[in-house]
Amino acid sequence: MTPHILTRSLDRSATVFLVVVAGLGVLIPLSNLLLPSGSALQVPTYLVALFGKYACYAILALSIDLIWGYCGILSLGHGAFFALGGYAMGMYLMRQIGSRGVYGNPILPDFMVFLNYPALPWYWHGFDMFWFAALMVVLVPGLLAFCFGWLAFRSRVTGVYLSIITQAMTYALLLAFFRNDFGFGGNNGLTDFKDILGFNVQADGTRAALFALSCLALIVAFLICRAVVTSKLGKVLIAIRDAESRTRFLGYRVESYKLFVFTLSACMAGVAGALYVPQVGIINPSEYAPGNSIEAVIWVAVGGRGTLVGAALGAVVVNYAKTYFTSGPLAPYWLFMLGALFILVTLLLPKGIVGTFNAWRESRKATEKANAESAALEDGVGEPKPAE
Amino acid sequence: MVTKLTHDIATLSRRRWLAATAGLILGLAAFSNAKAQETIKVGVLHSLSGTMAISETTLKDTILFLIEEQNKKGGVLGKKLEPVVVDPASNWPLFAEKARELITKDKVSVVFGCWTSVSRKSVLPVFKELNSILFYPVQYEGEESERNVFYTGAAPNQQAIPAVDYLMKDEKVKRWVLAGTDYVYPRTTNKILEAYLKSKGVKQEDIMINYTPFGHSDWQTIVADIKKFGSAGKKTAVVSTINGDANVPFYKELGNQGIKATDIPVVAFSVGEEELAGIDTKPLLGHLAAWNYFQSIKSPENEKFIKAWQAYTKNPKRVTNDPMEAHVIGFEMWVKAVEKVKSTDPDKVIDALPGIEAKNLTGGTSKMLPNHHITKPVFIGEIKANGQFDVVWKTPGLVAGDAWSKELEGSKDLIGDWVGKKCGNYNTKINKCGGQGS
Amino acid sequence: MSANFLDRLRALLLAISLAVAFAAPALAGPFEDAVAKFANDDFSDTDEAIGAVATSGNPLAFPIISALQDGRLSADPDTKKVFITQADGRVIDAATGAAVDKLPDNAAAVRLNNRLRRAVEAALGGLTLLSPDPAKRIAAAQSVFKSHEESALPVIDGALAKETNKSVKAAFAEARAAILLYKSDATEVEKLEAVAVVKARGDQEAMALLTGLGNDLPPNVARAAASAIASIQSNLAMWSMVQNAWYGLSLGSVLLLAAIGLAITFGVMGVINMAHGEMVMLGAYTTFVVQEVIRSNYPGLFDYSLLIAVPLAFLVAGAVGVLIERGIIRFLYGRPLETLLATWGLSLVLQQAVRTAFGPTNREVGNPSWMSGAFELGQITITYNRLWILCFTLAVFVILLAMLRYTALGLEMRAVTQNRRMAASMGIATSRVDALTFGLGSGIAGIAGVALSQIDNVSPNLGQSYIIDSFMVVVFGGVGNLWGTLVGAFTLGIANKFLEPVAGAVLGKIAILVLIILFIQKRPRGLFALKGRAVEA
Amino acid sequence: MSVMEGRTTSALLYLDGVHVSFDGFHAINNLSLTLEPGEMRAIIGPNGAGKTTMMDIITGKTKPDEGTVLFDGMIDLTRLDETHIAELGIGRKFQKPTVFESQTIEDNLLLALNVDHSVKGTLFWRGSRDESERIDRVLETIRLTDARNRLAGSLSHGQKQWLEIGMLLAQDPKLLLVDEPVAGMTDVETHQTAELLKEINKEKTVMVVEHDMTFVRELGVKVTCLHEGTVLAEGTIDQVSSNERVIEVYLGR
Repeated sequence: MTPHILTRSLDRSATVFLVVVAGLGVLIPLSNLLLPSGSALQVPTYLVALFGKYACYAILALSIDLIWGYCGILSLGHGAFFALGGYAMGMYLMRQIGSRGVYGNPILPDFMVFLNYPALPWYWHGFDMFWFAALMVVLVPGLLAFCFGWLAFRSRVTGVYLSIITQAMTYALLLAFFRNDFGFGGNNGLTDFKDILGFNVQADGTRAALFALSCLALIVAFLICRAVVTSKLGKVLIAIRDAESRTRFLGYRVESYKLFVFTLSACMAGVAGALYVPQVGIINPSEYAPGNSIEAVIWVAVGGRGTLVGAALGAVVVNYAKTYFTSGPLAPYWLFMLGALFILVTLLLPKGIVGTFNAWRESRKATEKANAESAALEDGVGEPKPAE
Repeated sequence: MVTKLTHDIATLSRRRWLAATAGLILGLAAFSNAKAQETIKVGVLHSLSGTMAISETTLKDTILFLIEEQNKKGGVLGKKLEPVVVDPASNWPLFAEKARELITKDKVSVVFGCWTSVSRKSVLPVFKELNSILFYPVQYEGEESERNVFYTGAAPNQQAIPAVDYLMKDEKVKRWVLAGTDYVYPRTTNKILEAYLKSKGVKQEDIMINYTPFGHSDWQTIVADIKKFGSAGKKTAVVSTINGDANVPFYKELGNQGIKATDIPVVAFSVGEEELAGIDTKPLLGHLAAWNYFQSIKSPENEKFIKAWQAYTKNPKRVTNDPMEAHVIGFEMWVKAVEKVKSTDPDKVIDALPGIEAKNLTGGTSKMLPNHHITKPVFIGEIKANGQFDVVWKTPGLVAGDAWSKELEGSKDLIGDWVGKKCGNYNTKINKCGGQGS
Repeated sequence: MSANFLDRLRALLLAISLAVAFAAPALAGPFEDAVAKFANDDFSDTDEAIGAVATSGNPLAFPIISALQDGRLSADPDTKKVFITQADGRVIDAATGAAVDKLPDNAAAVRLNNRLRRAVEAALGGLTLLSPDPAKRIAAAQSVFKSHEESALPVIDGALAKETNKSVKAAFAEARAAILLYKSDATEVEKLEAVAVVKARGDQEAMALLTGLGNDLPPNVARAAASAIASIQSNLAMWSMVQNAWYGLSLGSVLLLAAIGLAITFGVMGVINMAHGEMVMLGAYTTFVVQEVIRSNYPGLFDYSLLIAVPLAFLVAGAVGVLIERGIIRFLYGRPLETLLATWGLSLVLQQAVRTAFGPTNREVGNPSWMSGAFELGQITITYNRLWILCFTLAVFVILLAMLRYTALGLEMRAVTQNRRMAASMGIATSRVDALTFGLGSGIAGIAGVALSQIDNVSPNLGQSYIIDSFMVVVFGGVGNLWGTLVGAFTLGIANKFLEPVAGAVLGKIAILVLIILFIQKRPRGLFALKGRAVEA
Repeated sequence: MSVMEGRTTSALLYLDGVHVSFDGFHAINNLSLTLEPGEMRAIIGPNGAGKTTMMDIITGKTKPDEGTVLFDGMIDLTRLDETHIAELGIGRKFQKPTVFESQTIEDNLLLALNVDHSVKGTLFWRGSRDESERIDRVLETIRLTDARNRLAGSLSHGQKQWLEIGMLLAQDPKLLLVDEPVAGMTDVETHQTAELLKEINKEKTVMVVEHDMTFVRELGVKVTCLHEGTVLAEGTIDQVSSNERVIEVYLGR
């Protein structure tokens, strides 16, 4: 990627976002590891794991925002790519257990032993090597997205139809992964991980490192998204979002653009899933549940569709609310709150938190400018209006 | 006049509202003050929303009820017990997150929770890492014995195998349909049963295995297949490990297609009083369930418990079931262990628990074993028209729970022993810990 | 079949034939001893008692055993006395038949288990071969057919000679053939005739009977039996196709019912209502409430509970639908994806609300008697509840179609679908039409809930399990076309049911989903898509 | 690309015997029409005459049931999709002005420029002097230079029409299809638009669909009147407007 793409992509809010994420990515692990436990400033390990989870969700939200916010593709099956990435990582982690499983079988994971697998299924080979697993984390979701997108975009399945068939896709995967014959551990999924790259996944140091890595991945994902949306390709994406058929008549091959950005987004979701799994310690088919994917879209809507910072922020805010409200006396009511949040945000805050804030700021700027202009000169082009 | 009245009402309601708010704030303050007092915290990790709420909500209420009863008796070690309830919302990673929160943030001494195997698997690394205690109250597939987990539900040998024995001996069943939901518990149980049946001389062609997805609702084809399989001239029975929600449409279809218990009896391992409360049981008369507890069992302990429970829930029709009893036993064992070592320190309690005995509700005394499973009686009940079970058979004594199934190739040499051998997967053949070895 | 049971049956039939032949008077002593065994509350003793009573030839045998089956036989464990509560409420002593004032306080109903229930049925079957009720005679003949017990032959022969009822006669003939087939000293001609009779019966049980024959048959008979098996097999294979088709229709009707409301809200208004499933759930809970009220206040009306629930469910779900449209959806027209998200939030709220109000567990909704049970059509079993649901679905479909075609609201709805702006300028109050259309779609979902309560769980999760399937049906059939939804639902239902025996339930469902995804690529707007410029706008 | 064997016609656009029906409704019925290079043609006709559908056919949005549609004498347009046809050099302005409302006017034009339209090309695109000069020229032509940084959504209806024409210019096609360019414009704007189109016609072939008779008269070009998907009359505006059948269609019934 050429430098001008990077420089172009950094405006003020992007820079602030990057600095904050980088700061947290450094400070939280340091505070967790260096400060004595119990001190007021020390971040307890369970919070590190929690924040790491949020960071992964934020990457997922970015990937959804990239296609929905900028290209108008509402995927209600992005959880599938997230989960596929997670499974690829989970398979690596399972292979790392080696003979420390409860049955002590050096090759077969525990669930295969008690379901009497005679040998490792062919698709489990190679996952004992990290580089291979890491490649699969990106490749498998990317390939699925490419095939799915190639079929769907070429035949111009758009709007709600696309949303519904993405639901069908993730639902079909959900059913498939639930099957124990499929060789991915069925409903229990993959769990009881021990090591990642030789480090104990439960050690504080590993957790801190994974958190820092998640922040780094978030930064990289953010930069990639910014680079894409601020390039001319980003303008084409927005053009497709706003007037797909116009874009076609201008001579753009809309399906190629959609396919590119959809695949890119799926790869990002896969990476998010891969980082998520060692931090939460389990990957199981419920990650494919259609509801999960819809929920991820809500994060983006809450934060602000079409603003990358908003998407990441939305993921963190909604998930923090979920963490907060599922404990304590409000626990029985949290679904009411979650549901109400979805309704209120779509009704009252259609641009999300960041989008609304931006609009407010711009309208203020525009008013100031208009005042200044009308004082100076009436140029007849027409009165400046606030954006939309 | 009217305006004055509305004004009054408005002021009144505003005042009320203010008072209520103030009360709430005070209440919260009192609540947090109470926290400052020395209590022993007990974590409750059961889903209150989502798909598993249907089963788990009752267990949350059970623990709250047990804590209240215990506190009436003066608590434990002179301290009151304080429940900390969280909602993992039927979401497995959230189970792990909430478990972590309960142990590190709320500093609970023990957690009662989980229903599905996957939720247990999800929290297991957390309990190991943070060294805390989980009481798991549901019948499960076995093949596990962990230091930090105490399994108060049935292992396969405490439910599945006695049930099959009963059908073989008493009903002379020769042909078997093993129908289950496609997840680990039915898979493992059916694997164990298949091996067991074959060891009893049942041929492969007399065993039909069928798996369906969660929440399967269209049972026409499968019930017809069962009917067909059952009309081959040999006495046939269905062993059902069908999970929760799928049972209602399954039994409805059975009833409507006219399969009576006298023709093809169905013995279920996941259908209890709670599930039957949602079904019209008249067509199901005589179908069976195997559990370690039935509400209809007559014993002074049980009658007392049911009475107190119905009073606590203010619902004279509220039913009780097997996982509830498991919590009752587990809770009492934990209390006794804590009182024995006069501490809630997890290591001490874990070491003290094996050997602890507690009265179960069916008139016997269950004992915690070194493999962290307990001894339980096994009952076979027939469904009655009133949604209860009529016990038609029971084991002569208590059955000790096997962590590792003797019927499976991978685990037949393993035992769990946290007292002598200090591990959960001791291999009796090579005399060391670590599974099958290599 | 247990040997012990067969022994008993043999003894029983012998006793009956003796009774028929000599009309022997009842003996007192052993009968009373046998009756007293009922009081021991021990399954083996009860078993013996049943055998002894049934073979006693005592006139009280039939009342005792039928009372046992109905739970009207009670025993006093202390005095070992056994009592029959008669249908009119009077109590008699089972051993003597003498009237008793009332049951002793500690008398408890004699318990049964499945084994005993079978023994009771067999005993009653033997006692009813000569029953005046033809239905009971047929049932008795059926149990002889299954047991093919030689000792029953004289009774059957006698009964067959006297029998005038055609279907009972056929049943006796089949029972006789079954006995002859297994009778070692039957002639070859008899056996060949028997094979022909059993072959004509042609069902699963006939096949079980033939496959169960041993190897020591005369070669001619063995050949005939083999060919009979083959013919029954191919016959059954044909029927199993019919059965699959029926199951497919039945599943299709459920899908159609769940999707048809969606076809209106989604097809006519373009609103993606993710809370559609919850409307179905509300309908099911309405049924539950109606049944509860009827149970506690007007138990006689129970069989009509569904008829009462249908309009109520329509009103409840429809009213909620109108509220949703007025409160949320009307602010989101033209933003289908946002509507999707908001209604999904709404579905969470509704689910949790129902969970809070009714509890998280399943609630019991009973089947009225006219929806219970099944009947045989050829070699397939058709259950009444599925049949009624299919009829009901088609009725709803026809009514809806007629409504759209012939009523003013229908006309306005179609106008709004085809050209909203034009309709508005023609003076149609589009917002009123929107609210009513949405209410109609939701109301129909509510009606679907009434029907689904008969075959599925009534729980807060009820709706969720249908939402994806419903969307698949609508999208597959083509948006905005009710016929498309009809064809889509039945196609998916039948395809699913033909895949299920081959691939299993899970893989079958996955295959269907994948096929739909591929199908949408081929025809992005479904089977019956509207063509033309208007839909592009 | 589907290229015929040799050139069969000198016409830039050649339609012959084209049929399209939607659910039994014959939108285009045996339509035949040719457009010579450099020509400007006005298409008139009542509502539902098939004008927009004809444009849909030429630009590949709708596939005809039968008939020949040739571009440049040898390219069969019925086999190509919109993107391909646009790349061949056929530009289209929609009936309802369609611009990218949430992007600036400058970006709208930038997107329309006929430069590398591949994914890779746009991802690594860097502006060039040539491109910005071309945008400046177009802005000049459509008189929106001062508004270049405003969002297209904030333009008035007439301005959007112009922007869309500007986008056509930036696209630099051989054939422009212009659907109702003066709908909703003031008289002055209509006049200016006519002038603009005449200017454009100096270099390019243009097909204009319009209802506004004054505007068509002002263009002063050959007119084709469509009715029920087929050509009713063709000739100068005076010839066509005096044609009895045309009068009948417009005024009668």
